[in-house]
Parts: sequence; C-alpha cells; structure tokens
Amino acid sequence: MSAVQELPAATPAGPRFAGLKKRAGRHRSWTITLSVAVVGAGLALIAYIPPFTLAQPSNAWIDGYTNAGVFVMLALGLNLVVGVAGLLDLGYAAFFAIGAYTYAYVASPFGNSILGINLIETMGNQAAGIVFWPMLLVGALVAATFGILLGAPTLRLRGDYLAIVTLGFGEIVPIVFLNSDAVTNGTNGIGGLVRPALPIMGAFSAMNPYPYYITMLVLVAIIMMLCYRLVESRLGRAWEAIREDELAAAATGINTVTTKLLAFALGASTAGIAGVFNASKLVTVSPDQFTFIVSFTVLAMVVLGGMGNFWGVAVGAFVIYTINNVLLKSLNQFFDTTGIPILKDVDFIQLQFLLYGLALVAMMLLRPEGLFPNSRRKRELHTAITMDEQDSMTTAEATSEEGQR
Amino acid sequence: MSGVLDNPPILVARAVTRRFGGLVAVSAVDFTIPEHSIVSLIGPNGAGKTTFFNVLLGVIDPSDGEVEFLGRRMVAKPERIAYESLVWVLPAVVLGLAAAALGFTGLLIDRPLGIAGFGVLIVLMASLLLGIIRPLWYQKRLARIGIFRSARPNDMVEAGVGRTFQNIRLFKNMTAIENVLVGMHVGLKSNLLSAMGNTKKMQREEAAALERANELLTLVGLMGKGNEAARNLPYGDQRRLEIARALAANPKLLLLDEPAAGMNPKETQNLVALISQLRDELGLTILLIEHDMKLVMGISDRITVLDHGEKIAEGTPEEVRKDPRVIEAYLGAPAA
Amino acid sequence: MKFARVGVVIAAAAIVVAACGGSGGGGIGKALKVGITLPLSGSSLASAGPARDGALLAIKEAKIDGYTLEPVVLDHAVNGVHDPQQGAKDMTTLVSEPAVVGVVGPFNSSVAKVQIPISNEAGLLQCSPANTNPDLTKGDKGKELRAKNPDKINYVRVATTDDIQGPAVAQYGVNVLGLKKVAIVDDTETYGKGIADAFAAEWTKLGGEVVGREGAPKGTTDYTAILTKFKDAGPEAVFYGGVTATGGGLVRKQMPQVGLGDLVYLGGDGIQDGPGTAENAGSFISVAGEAAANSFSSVAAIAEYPGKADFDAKYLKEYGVAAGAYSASGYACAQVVIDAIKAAAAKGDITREAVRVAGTDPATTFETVLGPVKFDAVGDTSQKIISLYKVDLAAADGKGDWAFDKQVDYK
Amino acid sequence: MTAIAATSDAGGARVPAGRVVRLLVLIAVLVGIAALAVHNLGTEQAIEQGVNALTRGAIYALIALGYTMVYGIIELINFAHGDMFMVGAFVSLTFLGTILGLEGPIYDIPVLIVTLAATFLVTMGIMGLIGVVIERFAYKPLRNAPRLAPLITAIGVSFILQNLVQLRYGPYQTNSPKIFPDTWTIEVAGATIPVLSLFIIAVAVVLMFSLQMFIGRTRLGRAMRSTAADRDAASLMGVNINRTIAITFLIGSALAGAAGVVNGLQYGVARFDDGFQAGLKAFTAAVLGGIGNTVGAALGGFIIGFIEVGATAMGYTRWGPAIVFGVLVIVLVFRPTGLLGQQLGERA
Repeated sequence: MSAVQELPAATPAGPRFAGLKKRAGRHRSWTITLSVAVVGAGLALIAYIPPFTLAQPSNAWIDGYTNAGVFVMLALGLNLVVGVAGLLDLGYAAFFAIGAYTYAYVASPFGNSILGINLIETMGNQAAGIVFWPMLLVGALVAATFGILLGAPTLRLRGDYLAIVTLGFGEIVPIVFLNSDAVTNGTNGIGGLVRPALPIMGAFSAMNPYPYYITMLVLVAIIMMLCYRLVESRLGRAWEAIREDELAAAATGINTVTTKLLAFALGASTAGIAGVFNASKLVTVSPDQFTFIVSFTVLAMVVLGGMGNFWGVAVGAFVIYTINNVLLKSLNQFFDTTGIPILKDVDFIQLQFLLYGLALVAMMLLRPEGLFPNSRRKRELHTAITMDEQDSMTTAEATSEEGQR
Repeated sequence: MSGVLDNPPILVARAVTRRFGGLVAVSAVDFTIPEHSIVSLIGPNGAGKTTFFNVLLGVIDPSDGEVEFLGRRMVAKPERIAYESLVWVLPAVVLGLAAAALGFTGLLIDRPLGIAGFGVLIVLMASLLLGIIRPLWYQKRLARIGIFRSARPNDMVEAGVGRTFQNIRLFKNMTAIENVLVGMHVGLKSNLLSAMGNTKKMQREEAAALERANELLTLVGLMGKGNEAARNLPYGDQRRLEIARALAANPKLLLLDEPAAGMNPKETQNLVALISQLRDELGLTILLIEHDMKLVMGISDRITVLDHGEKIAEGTPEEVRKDPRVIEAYLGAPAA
Repeated sequence: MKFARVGVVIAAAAIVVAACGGSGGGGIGKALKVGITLPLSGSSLASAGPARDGALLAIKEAKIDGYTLEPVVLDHAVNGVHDPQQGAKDMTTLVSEPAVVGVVGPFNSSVAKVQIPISNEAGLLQCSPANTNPDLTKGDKGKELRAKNPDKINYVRVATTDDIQGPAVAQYGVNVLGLKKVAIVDDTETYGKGIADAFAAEWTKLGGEVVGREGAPKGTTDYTAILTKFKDAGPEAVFYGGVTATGGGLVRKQMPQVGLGDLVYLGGDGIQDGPGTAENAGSFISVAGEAAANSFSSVAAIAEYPGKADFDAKYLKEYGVAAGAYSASGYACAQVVIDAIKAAAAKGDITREAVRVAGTDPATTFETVLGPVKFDAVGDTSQKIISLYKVDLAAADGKGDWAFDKQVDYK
Repeated sequence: MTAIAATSDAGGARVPAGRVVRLLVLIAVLVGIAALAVHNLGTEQAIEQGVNALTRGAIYALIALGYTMVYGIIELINFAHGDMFMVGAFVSLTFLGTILGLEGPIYDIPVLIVTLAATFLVTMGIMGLIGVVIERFAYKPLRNAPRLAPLITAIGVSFILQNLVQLRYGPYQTNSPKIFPDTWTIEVAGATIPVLSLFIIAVAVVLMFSLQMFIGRTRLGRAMRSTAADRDAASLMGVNINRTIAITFLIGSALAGAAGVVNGLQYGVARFDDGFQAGLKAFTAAVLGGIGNTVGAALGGFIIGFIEVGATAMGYTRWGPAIVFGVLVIVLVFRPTGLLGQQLGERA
C-alpha cells in the first residue's frame, strides 16, 4: 500500500466530488420534502378552484388524489425492483394484498378472532386505530418476508425466471386468500377494519379526506427519500452494476444474489406499506381487490414514467391513474350523452389496455427510457440497441458461464 | 529473481480438469502461484487458458480437481449440492407437519394451520436466507455432511483475488470513478439502514472511498478522468480502469486476462511498467494470461504453457523459450 | 433521517389541523340530488346500464313540490370491471356533496362492502337494486360494515338475498322436479359460492343428497374433469353457483361431452341473462346452445309484478329499447329513495338523517313498480319473491329463451 | 449446446444413458400415479380422467413448444405466446363459423376430415404469419437490448392482442362450432372415451413428432440448433440468423394456432382472456420439462395436465392453479434446469 499513501492524496477530482456527493444527499432530502409539500398543497388548492369544483366536490378531489397516491407508492416500490435493479416483477399486487391483509388481521374483529388477540374489544373501535402507524412497519416487514421467500429460490436463477414466478405468485396469493375461508373469510374478504387514529385527534373519518391525504403525502415523501438515499449508496451502485453486467458485478465482489434479493424485498415492503394504507382507507379487504390488473397497471406506470427515475415514475403513476379513473371515463360519459354516432359506441375504457400495450411497445422501441428518463438508464438503453456483436457475444458467454454454477 | 519462486504459494491448483460434454478443455493441470511473484500462463488459441482461468476464479466449476487459496479449499467439483435445497426446506416441512399434527390432535393449539403457517414461514425464511448468505460456519457444516459448493466469483474477490476480463467488461454507462467505487464494494461497510438513514458514518465512509478511488485512478494513470463515462474512455484507458476496479477490492492476487490484447506497443510498455509497479509497490501477486510472448518474457518470474488443455512446459522465460514442445506448439502445429 | 422526522412532525400537525377543520355536512338547499353509483363501462355496462336507466326514469318522473330533484351518475368500473377502490371514491364524492340525500346502487357486493361503511358514517340512504349477498346486512358481518353506527340502518335493497334464492331453487328441484341427487359447481366468487352454499344446505334439509361439490374459478375452460368426477356419483342434476361469464354456460355446454347431457341443470339469477339471440351474444343460452335444454334458473325478483306491462311500455318509449333484467329494480330503488324524501319533506325538514329514517323505517310500505315493499330491521326487502324460469329452445324464433315458470313468495 | 440441440436425440443421434435413466424413473413415477389413481377412483374413473388429463395436457404441450423454442433461440420469454394461442382459437372459430358457416357436428367422416385438415392448415398458416410479423416489428429491433426491453414489449404485445380480440368479439365467450360429434365414443374397460379426445392427443403427438424430425433432420432444423447454441458462431458458419429466428417464431406460433383449433373443438368456446392462464401454465410446463428443450416441453405439458386433473379428481379443483405454480416454484428450487433440460441449464 506504501505507494498509494505516498501519492498526492488531494487529487483534483477527489474532494470536489466528495463535496458534491455530500451536498447532493442533504439537498435531495429537502427538495423531496419541500416539493412533495408544495405539490400536495397545489393539488389541494386545485380542488377548490371553480372549474374543478364543478366537476366534483373538493373532498372527492382530495380522496381521488389519495387513491392516486397509493399507486404512486406502488410505482415507486416497483421502480426500485424493475427500474433500478432491473428485475422484472409481474406479481407486485401480491405484496400489496399481503400488506392489506396484514393490517386486516390486526385491525378487524374477524382478524382478531383469527389471531386470538382482542385488540379491538380492549381498545375500542376508535382508539384501536392507533395500531395503524406501527402496522405500516409490520406490513412492510411481512411483505418483505414473502418477497424473500419468493425471491430466494428464484433469484439464484437468471432474471426471466423471476418474471414468470412472480407472475405465478401474483396469481396464487389471491387464490389462497380466496380459498382458505377458515382463516381469510374467503371471497367475502375481511370487513370492519378500524380507521387510523392519532392521539390528539382520534380516528380518521370517511367524511374528511384530509388526514388520509396528508398521511399519503408523508408516506410518498419518506419512500421517495429513502429510495434516493439507497440509490446513491453503495447498494444503489451495486444494483446498477448488476443491471449493467451481472458477471462483471460478481467479479468485483458483489454478491449478486443477496443484492438482488434486497432490492426485491424492499420493493415488496413498499407494496406492503401501500397495502396497509389502502386497506385502512377502504376498511375492507377482499381478494378481488388485488388482481393481476393492478400489477400490470403499476408496471405500465413505471415503464412509461421512466425506469430508474423516481420523480418520473411518480408523475407517470399519477398521470396514468388520472387517465384511467377520470379521463377515459368522462370521455365515455361525454360521448354517451352527446349521441355522436360512432364515438357513442366506442368504449374508451375497453380501449385502455390496448393503449397500454401500444404505449409499452412504442416506448421500448422508440423511447425506452420512458417519458421522464433517468440519464444513465437512457444512455444504457440506447447504447444497448446499437450494441455490436462483440458485446452481445460476451453477454451470451457470460450467462453461459454463470450457468455452469 | 528466482528467489520469489521459493515464496510460499498463495494459490495452489491440483489436477484441475474441465470437460464440456465430450471435449476436454483443461485436463489435470497442476499449478501454483508463489507470493509476490508474477507468473504467466500462455498457450496458443484454444489451449484452454481462459477456461482454466475461469475455474480459478470460480466462474466455472471444475469437473475434477480443486483450487486452494491461502490454504483454504475454494474451488472444487460440487458435491451433493442437490441435497442442499433439502437442507433449506426440510426443517420447515418437519415443523409444519409437527405443528399440524399437534393442531389436529387439538393438544396445544386450536388453529393448526394458522400457527403452523407462521412457524413454517419463519423457519423457511431463516434457512433460505442462510442458504443465500452462506456464512463460513454454514459452509463448514455443509462440508461436514459432504455438501460442497465451490466458491462463486464474489467469494473469490472477498478472499482476495482480483481479475480483469479478456474483453473489457466495465460498467460502460457509469463514470470511471463509479466503476472504481463499485469495485470497492467488498471494502465498504455501510448497510441498508445506514444508507436509509444517510448517517454521518456512511457519509464519511463514502468520502473516504472517493478519495481512495481517485488515488487508484491516479495510480493507473487516469487522474482527472474520473467523471467521464467509462464507455467514452479510449481503449487503453478502459484496460487501466478495469485494473483500477480490480485493485479497489484490495486483492492479494491479481489475475489479468490478456491485458495487452489490442494495445499498441507504447500502451503495452506502460502496462508492463504498471504491472511491475503493482507487484513491487503494492506487494501484489500477479497471474498473467497472455498471447503476446514478448510482454510475458519481459516480466514473468515463471511461465506455464498450456496446449490442448494440458501443461506442456513450465519454467523461467529462458527455459520455456528453448523448450522444443513450446516451439512446436506455437510454430509447428497450427493453433487449434 | 432528520429531514424525514421534521417532515413527519409537520405532517402530523397538519393532520390534526385538517382534522379539526373537517368539512361538515353543510346546509341543503331546494335543489336535491340522488346519486347513482354503478359500474357503467366495459363488460359491466350490459347488466348495470338498464338499472341506471330505470332509476333515471323514476327520478325524471318524480315530483316533490318545492324541491327539484336531479341525478348524479357515477361509474365505478375501472378497466371495464367494477372496482372497489373507485366505488369507495365515488361514495365519498356523493357524501361530500351536501345536496345528495339518497343513493341508488351499487351493483356488486364487493363494491357494497366498501361503500356501506362510508354511507353509513354519513347517514346517507342507499338502496341497491341488485346486491343479494346476505353478509351485507345480516348478522355480525353486517354490523362490521356498519361499524360507525351499527344501529342506524342506511342501506336497503329490493333484491332478495341469496339465502332465500338458493333454497328456492333447491325446493323447486326437490319438490317440483322431484330430484334427489345433485352435484354442485361454483365459481369461488362471492355471489356464486354464497348461493351454492345456501342451495346445498336447503337441498340436504329437504332430504336431497349433494353428491359432489367443486369450485372452479373464473377463467376455467375445461370442466370435463369435474363432470367426469360427478358422473361417478350419478347425480340427477347439476347446480351452478355463479354467472354465465364465469362458466355457467360452459359447464352446461360440456355436460353432453361426458354423457351428462340429459341431466337437469339448475342455477341462480347469474345464468338468467336473456335469450340466445345474436344481439345477446355471450348469454347462457347462446353459449350452451342445444345443451341448454332442460335448464332452470331463478331470479331474485318478482317477475309478474302488477305494473309490468305499462312499465315495459314506458321504458321502451323512453329509451327505445326493451327493459333489461334490472331496469325495474333500478326504478323501484329510485322510487324508494324518492318516497323517503317525500316523507321527510312532509315532516318539513329534508336532511339526510330524516330521509334515512323515512327510508329505512320498518313500518313504512313503499308502493314500488315491483309492488308493495317493506324493509326489515336490517334493511332487507320484505318482498321475498323468487321467480323461476325454464329454458325454452323454441322461443325467440328458435334461438331459445327463458320462459317464466312460476314465482314463489317466501314471506 | 442448448437443449434444442439436445432434442436432436429424438432425431436419431445417440441418447446418453443418464437421460434414459431419468426417463425410466419418470415413467415409473407415472405408472405409480396411475396405479394410485385406479386404486382411489376405480378403473373407469381413472381411465376417463386420464384421457381428460392427456387431452388438456396436449393443448398445454402444444403451447409450451412455442415458448420453449423461442426461449431456446433468443432467450426471450414470449409473454404474448399465450395470447397467440387465444388468437388461434378465434381464427379457427371464425374460419369454421363465419367463413364455412358451420354450426353443429359433421357426421360424414370424409367431409369432417377435409374440414379439420383445412381448419388446421388455415389457422396454423395465419398464426405463423402473425407470429413472424410480430417478431419482425416488436422483437427484432430489440435483439441486443437489455433483457428487460423485449420482455416488456412482449407484455405490451399481449395486451394488444387481447384487446383487439375483445374489441372485435366482445368480452364474453364466443362459440366455436363443435364440428366433431360428441356422440362418437369408444368403450374401454367400462370407461367411455370420446373419439375427439383421442383425435386431439393424436394431433398433438403427430405435430410434436414432426417437429422433432424437423429440428433433428432438416437443414433449417440444424440452423436453428446451431443458432440456439451460439448465435454468432452460427452466423459465421453462414446461417442466416434473422431467417432462422423468424422460422422459429413461425413454427411456434403455428403450433399455438393448432392448440387454438384443438381448444375450440374440445371446449367449444373462446374468450379474449383465455390466453393468460393457458399461457402461464404452458410456460410452467416448459420450465418443468427444461426450458429450451422441446421434448421436455411436451412432457411438461402432459404433466401439468395430469396435475390439474388429478387435483380435480381429488376434489381440489379450486386449488388447481395454486398447485401448478407451487410445482413451478418447487422445480425451480430443486431442479432449475427442469426434468430434461440440463443443456440449457448451463444458462439457467
């Protein structure tokens, strides 16, 4: 090592870079907190401006934002898996469901009777809501647990297997919740969940959407902050390295399996949080809330939003949600009322997944980095397409080498 | 010079053999690397150099034989790995059955599936995690019951073996400095929580890592190019960057796979200088796999010649240069 | 983490503030509104559309002196299927609109499960034209949904529950058709499984024997294995719990393949989806084709209600198409809401509470298009009439259609 | 050395002892299961359910072949393949119903044979073309892109196919003319076996066998194998890579089309979302048999068929899908290379 010590320590790049890095970290946390706050306030404001208030009452707007927020959380989590670590997870709704049921078990009379605890009797329907806050964590942990259970066997194999296994898992989980009536109340789902509560103000209420709205904003902010910190950390570098060249990553000492598993578990836990939140909002969970449609919608959000770029994904999620649940529908109703011959018969809702499909294909072919690209991902995806035979060969050879394990 | 060769061996390969279907790529090659030495492995195309190399690095499992690094058996033919998955799953299954049985007999718990389910999940989790993280004691236990899985590339790196690739495999879309930082992965201690918390400790570590990364770049002669995307660096620099990345993990042994491939004589000379500098100043041990005889003859303490997967000669550059079989392999018989 | 903490603190404060300044009910003017929340796009439209049109018709006709009444139609179908999350949002929309004093809908139990807690908290009268799942109202499950104020009933429905409909089919099978052994397939969904369970219970109670029970989820295309299994037990009839879309037609279609073609086929209102004509593609009869012969189904509503003829005429005149299966139910639901409003108006104050009380009062009898309707203590209709239909392949000029057989009153 | 190469064994090359043993073990297991079935269900049930399983398995197998071939050549999980099967079903029902205007069964054997042949030819032809077109426009441009890109594209294509069909035929079941008479049955040991089932199984087996012949014996087949083994080496050897890949898609899609026809004959309906589940199970079959290995895919298809029908026979229909995917995960844990596919295993 002697030589290295003797070398001039303060190379031009060194401190400057380090300085940059540090500031980046802090700066990021503030930007996120502030911008989420600003966006949140802005949206809330919109809900009170005349043209919008005519469409639906302000509370309905806020409630709608909150639902969109759930999808933003999901998209952020999936982005960590698909966008950053480059693992395709097609069963994301499963973890969403697991989170939701986790909350249901603790926060509903039925669930309590199953677990053999009597939280609600003791604390009462209102006060029991306090468990919501710790449950956010528990939900995340449980979901992560299942993520690991699923990832452990499959992540040792090449990526594509993960895609199909998660797809299968996404199918199984609802089936299990559906068919094990004794412990999940089967197709009827679990009802009567307690709403979240805070010491000072008591339980949230269906009448007043703001507590949920703000909680959602906080969750989104925190998740996004953590995502950024992770991506900028040693782990983030490892994920990117794996995404770019798994063999080379292994050759630099990265334990690819554990690192991938970590990303997968983190994504799952985010879905778990979203699940807990959503369940606490609907106060009912049933298997049919978690079909593969959710998984694919979220995937579309991530891909269209721009894999790897958290802000882009968040915006993408919000936009697509709005298109789904507001735009297409109002188009439908508009054309239904105004009896324009052809348009009247077109069902825009039915067109929706067709649009997704076209969008996904077009994206991958023309603008693989998504609408709001992540600079490095963009470089990567574009070079990839003009990659010369040499490279493709080495990757093939790499995979074959890997395989011989 | 030959003094080095008497150093205790840092790596020992015994009767390493690798077959692909019918064809034997490497057959029963014995090979040792003395500490602080620069040894080279040469041979005509298709001599099995790279295969042997990959076996040493744990990229490919050998069909036979074993590799010891620093006295620890790292690479060998996997034994009974199929049973390992049983080791993961069995405890959970047993527990599940037991709990279920208890439940159905109604002895302890009235809700068999629920309780059993939780237990099974936890146990399964634990064992699976164990099977993935594979701590040393776990591997030793397995070895005791005859299950041996040979080291993966990252295990070799942690043990202290660095490598470069014949066809450069940098993370093309990352900057040079980031490539080196990735290389430091094993050295860095920050974990999930500290990353999430963005703790002072981690920030300090990151800062230090950056310093070190820049030092390494300087060492290989890439000072100031830290923020360029690896793909934009000239070919020679990419080779040097790869070496820097390998050095980032503080290896004891550095394996260079045809480092001079595609370099012009000037670049090659610099490389030779760099290699001996690495040995003399960082005290590394270096294994070169080369095609280009000149380079090898210049710096090697010992040269081993492979042909058709077999070791046909070994010795000092002079001895090898004279060896008729080598001459025949290189000039006589056309490259396989 | 520091910043996160700061953010959390801020947010917590914000939540408290927001909670204190929560928007209340607000005053109700002279312009009253009735919400209609149904899945109205994609594949749901076909069944829920007529219900909407029925309700709209009733609202259009309604006259409450001194007040104007207008509908608010919300569609909670996403990707063309009813979506609980969206349903909850729509209910929020309605409760946060002070002028809305009553709601017609929803169509699917899974949506009702998320809507009832909200409407119950708001004390908003809600009447479903189609929900038949007992758990929505009865017993602890019902109470769970009404967690906020369990004893203030705000949700009523004009359709009879599955625990009446299922048994009705069973009684028809045993008593009228004189069958003993039945095999049951359900689609593992709320409606299908519920009605199948109720049917099975009643069937055994009547001394019949259930020789087979399988659940095949939506998307199953191959029922031959299940049917082959049944064949061993030699049933005289097969009951399908579910709707045509989840396999009701397929099971019947594949029965001949395994030599069960001439068995009796029973089902709930899920397979009673109109004639096998081309316009009505995808209906039970059009899917099952020839095999549909000898199939029986029930509808959890009165078929031969007094005003049927004029209602159909009126509906045809209004919309230019024949009334659908649920048109009358939608109409009736709207009538209930409107009558409740009138009653409240008569008392002088139109508040949600007043309307709710009037609408759920077990004493009141509502004169609906379906005839007189009362609601019991939990809001289920007193009009427990089940109509039974038999497939007539000759009808609808050879395409086949359901022929009304008889209706039974379970008072 | 990928599995497609391995399957050349069926084309006459020497079969390694290891695989023979494995096959024998497998057969033994199957026999055991059969015995168990007979014991639990009685001979008659066992036979009839066995036939059901084979029929269903045949369909899965035909779909699985497409998955496994495409994967073997370009290592892409073609998510849209399940939907190709569904589209095939619609093509055939349109041909039979709308174009030929058929409705009921055809009892005149020659006519029936001609009609069937025509249906298979037309459907497989059209599907093959569609497959090639999709490959050309959706996958070819992404051949060297990161793995994620073509996967996502495939998902997109699957959406497109599903929704185009839904727009054209509506969201409900569409009838497919059951031209094969249900009344034709044969008695075996008291069990009634529909001739249709036998026909379907026969079709599947014939198609698989000819596929093996094609891969093992023809020039194109060799081209496919070498491409699968090492695309670049193959191209150096003068194999036209693009054409070979196109042909792979053509064959795979054609087989999916055949599966669609068979599906229509057997179940008499098709719906826009049929492809999802079927595709998922077929892929499971491919992995089970060892993805990239055509023999394995066929085998896997039948195994899945037996698992599902077995579940039903035991009264666990509602758990069917869960069991299948459970099997998938277990296989991946214990034997990631599948039952026969060790060659591709080196890649897995």
